[in-house]
Amino acid sequence: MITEPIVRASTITVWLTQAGADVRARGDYLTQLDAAIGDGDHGINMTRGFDAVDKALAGQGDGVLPGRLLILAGKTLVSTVGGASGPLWGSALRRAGRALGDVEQFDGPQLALALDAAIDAIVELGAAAPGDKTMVDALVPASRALHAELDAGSSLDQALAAAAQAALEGAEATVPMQARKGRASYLGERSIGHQDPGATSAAIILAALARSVGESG
Amino acid sequence: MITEPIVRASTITVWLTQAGADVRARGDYLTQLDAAIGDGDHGINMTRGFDAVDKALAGQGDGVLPGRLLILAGKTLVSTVGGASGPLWGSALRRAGRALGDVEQFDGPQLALALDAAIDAIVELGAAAPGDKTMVDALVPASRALHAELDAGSSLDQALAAAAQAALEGAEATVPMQARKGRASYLGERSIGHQDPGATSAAIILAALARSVGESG
Amino acid sequence: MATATTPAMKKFLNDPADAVRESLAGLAAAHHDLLRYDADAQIVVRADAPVAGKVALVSGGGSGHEPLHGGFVGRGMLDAACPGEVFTSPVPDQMLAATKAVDGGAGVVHIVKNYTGDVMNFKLAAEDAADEGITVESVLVDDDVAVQDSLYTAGRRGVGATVLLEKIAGAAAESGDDVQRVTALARRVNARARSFGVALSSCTPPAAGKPMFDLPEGEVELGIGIHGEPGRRRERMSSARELAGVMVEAVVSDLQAPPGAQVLTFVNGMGGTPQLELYLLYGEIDRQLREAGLEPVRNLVGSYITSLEMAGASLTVLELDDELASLWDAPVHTPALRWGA
Amino acid sequence: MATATTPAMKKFLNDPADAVRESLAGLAAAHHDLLRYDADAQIVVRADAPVAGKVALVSGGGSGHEPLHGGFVGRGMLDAACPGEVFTSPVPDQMLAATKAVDGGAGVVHIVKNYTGDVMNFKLAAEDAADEGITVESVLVDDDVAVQDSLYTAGRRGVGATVLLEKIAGAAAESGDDVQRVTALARRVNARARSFGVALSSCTPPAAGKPMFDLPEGEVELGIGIHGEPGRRRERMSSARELAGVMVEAVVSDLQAPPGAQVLTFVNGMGGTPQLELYLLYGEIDRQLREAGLEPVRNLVGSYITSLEMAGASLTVLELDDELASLWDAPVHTPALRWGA
Ligand SMILES: Nc1ncnc2c1ncn2[C@@H]1O[C@H](COP(=O)(O)OP(=O)(O)O)[C@@H](O)[C@H]1O
Ligand SMILES: Nc1ncnc2c1ncn2[C@@H]1O[C@H](COP(=O)(O)OP(=O)(O)O)[C@@H](O)[C@H]1O
Ligand SMILES: [Mg+2]
Ligand SMILES: [Mg+2]
Ligand SMILES: [Mg+2]
Ligand SMILES: [Mg+2]
Repeated sequence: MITEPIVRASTITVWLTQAGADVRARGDYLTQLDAAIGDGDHGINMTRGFDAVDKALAGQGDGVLPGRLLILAGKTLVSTVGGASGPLWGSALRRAGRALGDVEQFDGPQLALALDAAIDAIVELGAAAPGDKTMVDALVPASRALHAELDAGSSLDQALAAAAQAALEGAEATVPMQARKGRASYLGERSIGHQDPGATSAAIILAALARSVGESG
Repeated sequence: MITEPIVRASTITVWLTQAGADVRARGDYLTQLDAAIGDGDHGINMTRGFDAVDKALAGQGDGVLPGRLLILAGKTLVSTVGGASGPLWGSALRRAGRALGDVEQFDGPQLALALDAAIDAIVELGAAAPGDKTMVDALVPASRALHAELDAGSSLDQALAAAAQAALEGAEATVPMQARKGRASYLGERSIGHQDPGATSAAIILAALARSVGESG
Repeated sequence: MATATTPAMKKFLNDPADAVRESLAGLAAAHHDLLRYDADAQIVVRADAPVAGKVALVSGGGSGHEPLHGGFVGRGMLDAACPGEVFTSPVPDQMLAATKAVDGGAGVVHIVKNYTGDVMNFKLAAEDAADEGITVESVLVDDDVAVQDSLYTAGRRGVGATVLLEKIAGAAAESGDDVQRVTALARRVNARARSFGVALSSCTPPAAGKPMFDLPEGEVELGIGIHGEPGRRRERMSSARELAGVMVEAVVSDLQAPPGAQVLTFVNGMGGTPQLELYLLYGEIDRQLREAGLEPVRNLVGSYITSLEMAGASLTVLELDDELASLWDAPVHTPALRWGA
Repeated sequence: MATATTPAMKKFLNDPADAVRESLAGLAAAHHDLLRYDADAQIVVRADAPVAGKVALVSGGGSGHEPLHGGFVGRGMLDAACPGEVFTSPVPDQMLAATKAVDGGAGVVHIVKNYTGDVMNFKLAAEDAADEGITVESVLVDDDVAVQDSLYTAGRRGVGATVLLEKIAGAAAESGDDVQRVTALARRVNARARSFGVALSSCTPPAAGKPMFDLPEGEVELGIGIHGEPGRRRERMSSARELAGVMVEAVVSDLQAPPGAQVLTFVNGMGGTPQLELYLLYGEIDRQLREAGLEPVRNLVGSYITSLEMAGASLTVLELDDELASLWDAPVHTPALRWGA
């Protein structure tokens, strides 16, 4: 178990920076997805938020605890994104940070618990269930895959890769769904046939997590 | 001189009906000319006016004097056209009608005087000089041609055909002019290169006059 | 839901030929406390007209510039409006009917924007009114600095100053001023106001059913009139700051107000410009006017003299004095302009 | 005049990213007697806030709907507005700052249009405010009958009723009503109001730089929201009469007011619809509402809750009682809505 990657504060910074870069790079695509069934701002919203997260993280000295970094990033998202995704992602990261408490580093099972805390926060605030065509449809399968792989003894790298893959598939699986939450729900049946933007950005963010832990491991 | 056509009330009715039909048929073209250097309503304005003239004339019994018909048509144009062309053409016909007085029929020289009276009314109201790129640039050459032909002993038919031709050439000659009156003048040099809509409709109306007198003669 | 009568363009219309009349009927239905619409005479008249002993203000012009003029009929502004077809001067019959409907014995002032058609139709109407024994004074509005006032043009167009003049002269008339004073005040507003407009798009008159002109991608029309007449020149689209600069320069250099002069700034939307942009533009203009040494002390921001759904804006600057300012501040109650009442 | 910073779309903008902030600065420059703009907190606050002992009204939502909400800050309406980016809910920090800035000790009412983002951000703000000891009541606006209110949607959207609710609750607060009464009145307005919107065109948010959606030649979008969200269905363009029929039917059948009920008719332009069309539409709607057995006794016609330059309109019908009518009539003095003051 000595080669098992451990998550540290620096991993969190790398992850959020990576996630921001990926969201930025795919911003137009996310906005396009949102234009089809929402109001066409999801890429802009998430980019604005991660720009602010970058700045907030840059202001942090060494030795800040990973949980603290997540809380800071969450607060930053709440304060800068607006829309639906701001409070949802913001609350998610804050709750994950609080779940980690004061640890300096943590392992796979702890990471899985933090992810579950994040999902809890999203569901508490947004009340979306799987199948409602939201970010939850990417995050819940990811959590399930992460737990399953870890339980089966896979490495954290492998487990996160599986989680990212599950998130991607979860996002793609939103295409045939009829939205029941968020703006897309106004469309009724016309929401069918389009991929949910929030599920898509969630998959991007989880892919960045898998890559970041792999790199810094 | 016994075969020389004489203008009667019925000629006036035929003329105005013909002029209306021709203006209506070329309404889009006139509006298009006006859109280039004015406000794109000249065909609509003139059509509205001649529609009303048709109705007004239809309400007249036999035996109304030609001068009265012209005054009626003029008043109708004033009351229905609006814009620049309404008061100009309306005043023109009213003044022509008054110039004819109570005659039951009249000849070429009297017609030429009536045309001059019409032009006087237009110039009094609008103060346009030849070369200003207005209807005056069609009407003044028409009057000049009419007088010249009649003086030279041509038949009224021939003289009116020459007048109509002069009006057409006058209208075409407005293309290189820079407008100094009406909306087109706002354009300054940008008014150059376009044919004046009011001169064009004037030429159409004079062509109808030549045809109507020819027919009923 | 599609029917044989479906209009080709996308507008809230029935038969396009009825657009002006149906719209005026709607205006009257919404504001019957303020005004009535005489469909036969095709005029909009203040509900309590004629007001005995009060100088009456009659304005008019083509439709398509709403709220001008029907939206300014009411207490403290116009007594009657004569709306023509879209972008076409009304006819003298309307003006005469309006003049007779509002004449309270103290004289009637015709407010005429300087367009050949408006001028000539109002002239014929004033002659008719004189024949019927009604004193009519005519005030010409010609504030558009985009047009050179020379022998080679029909003179400057009447644009944004019309709104300010109708408000200020309307307040004077409401306060009991006589016809000479009301006329003189109206002329003073015109003399002290200058305007300049910019179009970012064309517009589509209902009867025409297609845009008045083409404005290529990325170009703006500078010095536009309010009838969709093309402007003085076309340029590449630029920033709000730069466009504000063009407008301010054109207006200020022509107005030649003394340094420190107090002004009213009127930033007008042409119909299709969102308020977000209009206030952004106002912010730029306000700053640049101050930099030019003027002191904006009053303002009006909104779409008050429009060209249907044209995207664009105009700037009008009126040099104020105490009297003009207090007449501006006086109560007004019309569908489109209302305060103090 | 073209520069490197020339925006691609044709709008009065500098850097599109600054559009909201620059517009709010312009609003404040024009109306400094009524309101101030706190650029750090990104909020618009009534000039004399906090008003001691008065219940304070805070509203907010995405920008691009001007004059909503900044244009409704002033006496007798809102105490503060929190404008988000264009079509994006503001963030809790703004709402908290606004709440603190206007709290006069009598409680603060948050007016929240029912959009997932607005609801969640206001919820977080209310929690923060409670932590700081400020009583906050939240009122949800959800009047859009185009959305089915079922377990399978986020519920009805808040649209036109927002304007009426802010006016009426604002009048109650101004008159000294306590927070329970103001809240109850606001909820009553929402309960008695229904809306339905129609889009004839799309619109272009500055940051996106291109139209939100395509609306093919000759088609209209029925049941449109105010954020450029697509509507319930598309149909062929038809006459104003038929479109009015669709709107009236949708609203009236859902409102279920008793026969003869007195109503306020709010015909709202989405931004790019000329007043000529809006009043024409009003005339149709007024007639059809009467045919449906209702009695319009108040009205509001204009572009008050918009989607940038979208061509389109919405109808809101509010069933009145004497109290609501007299609160509607009470004086109001804001940049966009003003009477009796
Ligand atoms: N109630 C909810 N629970 C979870 N996720 C939601 C909910 N409502 C919306 N979302 C997510 O938010 C995304 C839209 O975010 P965004 O476009 O940034 O906000 P807005 O809808 O306010 O414009 C949707 O694609 C969806 O995944
Ligand atoms: N002062 C004038 N004198 C003579 N003709 C004029 C004058 N001003 C304009 N016109 C004529 O009127 C025509 C335009 O008429 P029309 O489009 O119907 O009116 P408007 O310009 O009011 O829209 C011009 O093409 C020109 O020939
Ligand atoms: Mg969105
Ligand atoms: Mg014309
Ligand atoms: Mg015209
Ligand atoms: Mg949004």
